[in-house]
Amino acid sequence: MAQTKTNTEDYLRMYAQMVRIRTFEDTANQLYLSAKMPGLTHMYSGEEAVAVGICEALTTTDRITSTHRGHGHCVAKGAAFKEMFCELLGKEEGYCRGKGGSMHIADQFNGNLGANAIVGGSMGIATGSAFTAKMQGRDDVTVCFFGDGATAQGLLYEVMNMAALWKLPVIYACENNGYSEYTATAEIAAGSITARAEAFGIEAHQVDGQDVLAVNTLTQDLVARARKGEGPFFLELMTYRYHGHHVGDINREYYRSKDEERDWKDNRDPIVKFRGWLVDQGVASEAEIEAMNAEIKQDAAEAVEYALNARYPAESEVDMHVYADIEHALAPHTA
Amino acid sequence: MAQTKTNTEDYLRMYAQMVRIRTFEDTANQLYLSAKMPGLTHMYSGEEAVAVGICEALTTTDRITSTHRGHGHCVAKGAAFKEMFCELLGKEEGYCRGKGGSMHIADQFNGNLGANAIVGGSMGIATGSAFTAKMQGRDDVTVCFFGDGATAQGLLYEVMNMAALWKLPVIYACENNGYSEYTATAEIAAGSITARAEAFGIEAHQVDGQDVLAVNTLTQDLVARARKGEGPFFLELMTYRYHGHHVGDINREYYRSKDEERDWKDNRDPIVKFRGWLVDQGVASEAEIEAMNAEIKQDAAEAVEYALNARYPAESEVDMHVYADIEHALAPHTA
Amino acid sequence: MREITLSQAVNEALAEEMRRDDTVFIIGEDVAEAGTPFKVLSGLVEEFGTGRVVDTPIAEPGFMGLAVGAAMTGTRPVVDLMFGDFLYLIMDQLCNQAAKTHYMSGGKMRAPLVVRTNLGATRRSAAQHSQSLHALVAHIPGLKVALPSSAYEAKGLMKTAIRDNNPVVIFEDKLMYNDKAPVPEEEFLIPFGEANIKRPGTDITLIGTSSMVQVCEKAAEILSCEGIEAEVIDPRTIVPLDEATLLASAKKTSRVIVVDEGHQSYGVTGEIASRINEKAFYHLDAPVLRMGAMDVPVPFSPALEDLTVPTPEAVAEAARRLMSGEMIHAA
Amino acid sequence: MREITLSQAVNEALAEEMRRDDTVFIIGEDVAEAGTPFKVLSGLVEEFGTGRVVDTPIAEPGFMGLAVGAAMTGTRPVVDLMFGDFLYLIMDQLCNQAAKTHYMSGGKMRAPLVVRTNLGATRRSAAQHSQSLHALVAHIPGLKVALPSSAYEAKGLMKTAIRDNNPVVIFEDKLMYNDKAPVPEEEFLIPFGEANIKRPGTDITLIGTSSMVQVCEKAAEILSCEGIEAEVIDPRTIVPLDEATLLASAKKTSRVIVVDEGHQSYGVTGEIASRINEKAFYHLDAPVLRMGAMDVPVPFSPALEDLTVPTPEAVAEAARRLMSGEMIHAA
Ligand SMILES: Cc1ncc(C[n+]2csc(CCOP(=O)(O)OP(=O)(O)O)c2C)c(N)n1
Ligand SMILES: Cc1ncc(C[n+]2csc(CCOP(=O)(O)OP(=O)(O)O)c2C)c(N)n1
Ligand SMILES: [Mg+2]
Ligand SMILES: [Mg+2]
Repeated sequence: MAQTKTNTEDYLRMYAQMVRIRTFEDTANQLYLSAKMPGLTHMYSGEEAVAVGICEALTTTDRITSTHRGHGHCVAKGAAFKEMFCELLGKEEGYCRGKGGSMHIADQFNGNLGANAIVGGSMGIATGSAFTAKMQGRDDVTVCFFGDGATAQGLLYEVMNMAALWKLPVIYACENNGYSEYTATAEIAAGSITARAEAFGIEAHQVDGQDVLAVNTLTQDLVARARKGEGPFFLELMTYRYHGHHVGDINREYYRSKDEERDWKDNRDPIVKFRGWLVDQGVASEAEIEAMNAEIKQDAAEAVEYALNARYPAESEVDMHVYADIEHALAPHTA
Repeated sequence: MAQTKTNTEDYLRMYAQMVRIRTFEDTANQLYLSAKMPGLTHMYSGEEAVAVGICEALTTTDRITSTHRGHGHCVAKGAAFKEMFCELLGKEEGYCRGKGGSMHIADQFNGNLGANAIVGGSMGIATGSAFTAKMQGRDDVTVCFFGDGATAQGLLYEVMNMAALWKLPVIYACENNGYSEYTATAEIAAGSITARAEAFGIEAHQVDGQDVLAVNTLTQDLVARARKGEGPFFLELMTYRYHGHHVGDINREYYRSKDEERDWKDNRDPIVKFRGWLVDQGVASEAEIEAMNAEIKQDAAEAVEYALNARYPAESEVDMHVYADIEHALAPHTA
Repeated sequence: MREITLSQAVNEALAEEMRRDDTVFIIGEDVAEAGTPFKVLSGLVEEFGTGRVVDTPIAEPGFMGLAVGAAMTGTRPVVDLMFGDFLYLIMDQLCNQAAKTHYMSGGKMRAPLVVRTNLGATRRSAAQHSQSLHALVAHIPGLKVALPSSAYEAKGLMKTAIRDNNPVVIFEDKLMYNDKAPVPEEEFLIPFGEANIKRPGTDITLIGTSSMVQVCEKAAEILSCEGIEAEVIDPRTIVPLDEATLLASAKKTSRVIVVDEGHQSYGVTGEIASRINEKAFYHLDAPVLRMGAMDVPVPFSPALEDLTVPTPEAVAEAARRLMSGEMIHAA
Repeated sequence: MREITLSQAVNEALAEEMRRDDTVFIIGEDVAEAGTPFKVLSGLVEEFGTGRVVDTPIAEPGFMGLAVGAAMTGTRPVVDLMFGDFLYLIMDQLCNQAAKTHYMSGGKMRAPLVVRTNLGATRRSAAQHSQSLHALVAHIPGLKVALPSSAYEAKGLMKTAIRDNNPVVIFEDKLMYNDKAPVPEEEFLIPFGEANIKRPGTDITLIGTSSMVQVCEKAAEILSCEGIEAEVIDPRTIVPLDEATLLASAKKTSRVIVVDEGHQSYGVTGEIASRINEKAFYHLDAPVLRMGAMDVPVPFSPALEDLTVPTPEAVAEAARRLMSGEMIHAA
């Protein structure tokens, strides 16, 4: 495992954040399987070191954009379970008053500009967020999360070109989990993903996305440099999703083997790996870690219980928030 | 000047084709300046070696897609002056019955799938044309012409990815004339244009676009290889446009100097260069060349005269060709 | 007659046309082994191979553009656009290129291709996976637009679309993939521009498209119990539109409601209502009413989402108002 | 009052708002030194610098997306889209992202941006540079749509658009850039959703948008010589739409023609006509007539192009027919 300069508290928070993501996803999966959760959702389990390694290198005023597989980014950027579960269940107290759901969860307060159900859809938004920082002379940095599949979208090359020309403080973080839906990356991505960024003059790195310290150390460095105007940067994070593409994607053998899945889970799990390191280094004892895990589990259980009992938005909300400064879009005078 | 293996006849045809383009453009420019030509047009003068060097490496069944600056490609791929001038003037005998005009001129018979007024708009079309060839087991090749400015369109990267994955017989030909509209290429293109293609695993070459033999030799080689399934390829052709971006772009000094223009015209003109070579090599005498030039001029004058007097399409054509197999789209039964 | 699902009907249509004409191919994301997320195309790659059932990268503008070029050079692509909401991404290639190719070339080139995609809300898929955007393409000359309302239409319209020499956009209702309907074993095609009178009636005309045909039929059942006999008409294609059938019904019943799942404003209902108003005005006893989806992005919350789409009850209620002569708006 | 061109009016509006609010910036192709091909922005980069008048590569989806993100984080971008025909390229970022941000976030985020672009044919620019695509965006909830019809509106609506906290698309008529109109020296804004009665009249209502306002005014002059007093109304914004003013006029005159330069089918005229039919039905002596651009791609040939757009003569002729009670269609 790569070394970093952060201290015990940072290590423990990183660990806790990874466990919080895993726990959130396990709980959400249960909700879905027991038909308590409406719609569709995409699990982040297996990729925790990516979101946490990166977001722990950011401050609250730094911003991220997220994807359809967005719960991990949301937790890592500081969101609370309660508002998250409320959102997934379409409740009024959700981050988006239930209007967004899993695929549009956002947490403006912590700098999460939102998940996006259009693959690649937030690449422009992230670049624009970095543009604002530069225009207003602020030093905050924006991280744009997207998957390997999203590298096929032309939008990426359009905005990387502008980010490079204008030296914007944005980091493009490609979560390469080996698949886009039911198709292996090699079948949909020609050449080299990092070379594509480099061709636009953007410094690019490939990193083990299962090693939270490696991810964090590199990101800390790049964030610091981006704050000084040395951006943009590109990261390709090699990782793996444990579940299907979405919660209903159960029979996966036509596109990937059980052996492959087992190998990643048994030998490269980011939480298990980091936990081992923490104990080895004497940062925490097994008992302390178990206590953390239990506390997080408890938090999740309480939050989900709360969310299940929480109120749906009132029917009158249906035409609210269509337009800023217009309370009800369909009020007679504007209809 | 690069050497090639073609013979006298080929050399003379290449020369003639370059002169035909220059002559066509000079005539079209005059038409515009004398207010006889409706709309707007973009002159190809200065870039002749690109279109001719490439199209002379193609057969009639090979296809090209063209751009807003498309007269050169159209002539080089075999079009006749008469139908071209008729099209520019909106006349019934034009290649598109006057419905397309300068920005949409096409010549299906000779494999020109058409100019395009959307920058980058034909990149998908060219790739699809190559897809057809592969799917149908034919060995024809498609060349996609576009400018340096068009490399900013994400569509290019989307289709290059697919062309590379599927080994399609397409050659992406980037005419880098140093400007997109009124902006220098360096201001709108980060990194390296050829590296962008290479990042997708596509073999890329930069070539002097003022040297018709260099362009032709390289293209012949790539076309032969593409026919064998070794495509796709990418070419960056360094060239220059003599006129403004469009015919009305007269005052250009805020974006490029008169000195720069003079340098390209005086020292790198593709026709002058090739003419010198032809005479040096004894392929043709000055007198023979003058005779060719005069004949082409005469052709153009006759064609334009014809076109000026030709008929406009009948008013009843306005709703024809909206749909294949429906004669008049607005006939009562479909309206 | 045997009953099959809409999903099977589409699958059969594609298989039959691909057997008949080897220039037909399918292109899109996860269409081959996966057979799409909705599993509509299962089995096709086994029969036709990956050369004709082509998995693409996630690059909608790119593969749409590729399809245009392929169509212009002698093939018949069926572009699989996973969600109708992604139409926005292919608009340039579809509307600036495919739709205009034939016209701009003075009839010398053509782009015979099909975009098969979907529409429909109430699937808890939120604002970017629930839109019904058929009005956008219906506005663009050069495109044809088909809206199958059952497995039967899904098959017959798809086969016609593939044989058509123009770009056609066909929207399936994604909530209907598992709905069964009688579909003949023997080959059939449904011509474009022929509306279908789903249920004859004399008192009021309910024109419904796609998902809203069933809504209108259910409304008609409710109304029938109350002694109101509604005629339900499914235009099946909105470009071309079978005005004659719609006008004849309007003139017969004198009262019309147009129901469509696209947003109401600047959408499909306005066009159909206007044509009827224009051409059957003096036969109408009341204004043509329109019911589209609410003019709001589709909310995720089930508590809100269901409010945004016309229901049988709401249609029946509007019909009652029209019948009673009580017209809220018309002051 | 002094007269300035529409081009100058837009330039002034932008300059004033950029002075007032330093979060406003312009982004697009060749907007800085070149001041756009239409030269509308000349001089702005000299005053505000290249940090606020930002030249982009030719990447419409990219800079539109960038503008959405910039707007979400505290700035007010004015996106310069060189031709309205390029709207197809930015639809995803505009309609899936900008339009839905406020709603999907439950009101917590917003995207206050302006897309300034143009519309209008008869410039011999052929099918991909002549479209009037405002109906497409008018259909999408979350967007506002403004259609200035003179230099005065161009200035007042642009200033309102920039201050609005929502995404606004504003379409200038590209044939009107050099047309002069009286525009006050002192600051003014034109509120959205307030139609303008350009010419009062009693016999018939002509509703025109953008370029068609002048066409309606000219038609009204022709009609006036014949003793028909037409009321000409310019809605100025089609989202929001000032129904009250339109309905009041319809009820007064009992006859209405809606004229718009977008394609007629599934466009703007259908929506406006339908609303009037629905809400003023019993006051109408004849169906609301619609005149849009012909449902064909815009042809290059001058001999054909001019046939595709409504003219004052055609509007006057339609008005005469409506007045005489002779309604061709209404059988
Ligand atoms: C524009 C668009 N095209 C297609 C989809 C359907 N889709 C959702 S997720 C996905 C795969 C994304 O793959 P990747 O970017 O690698 O992310 P991952 O799911 O692996 O995290 C696809 C094709 C979509 N949501 N948006
Ligand atoms: C999508 C799109 N954006 C913008 C334009 C306006 N435009 C026409 S040509 C041009 C410059 C193109 O530059 P380049 O690709 O280098 O070609 P060149 O004109 O130099 O041959 C621009 C911006 C357009 N026609 N289409
Ligand atoms: Mg992936
Ligand atoms: Mg150029």
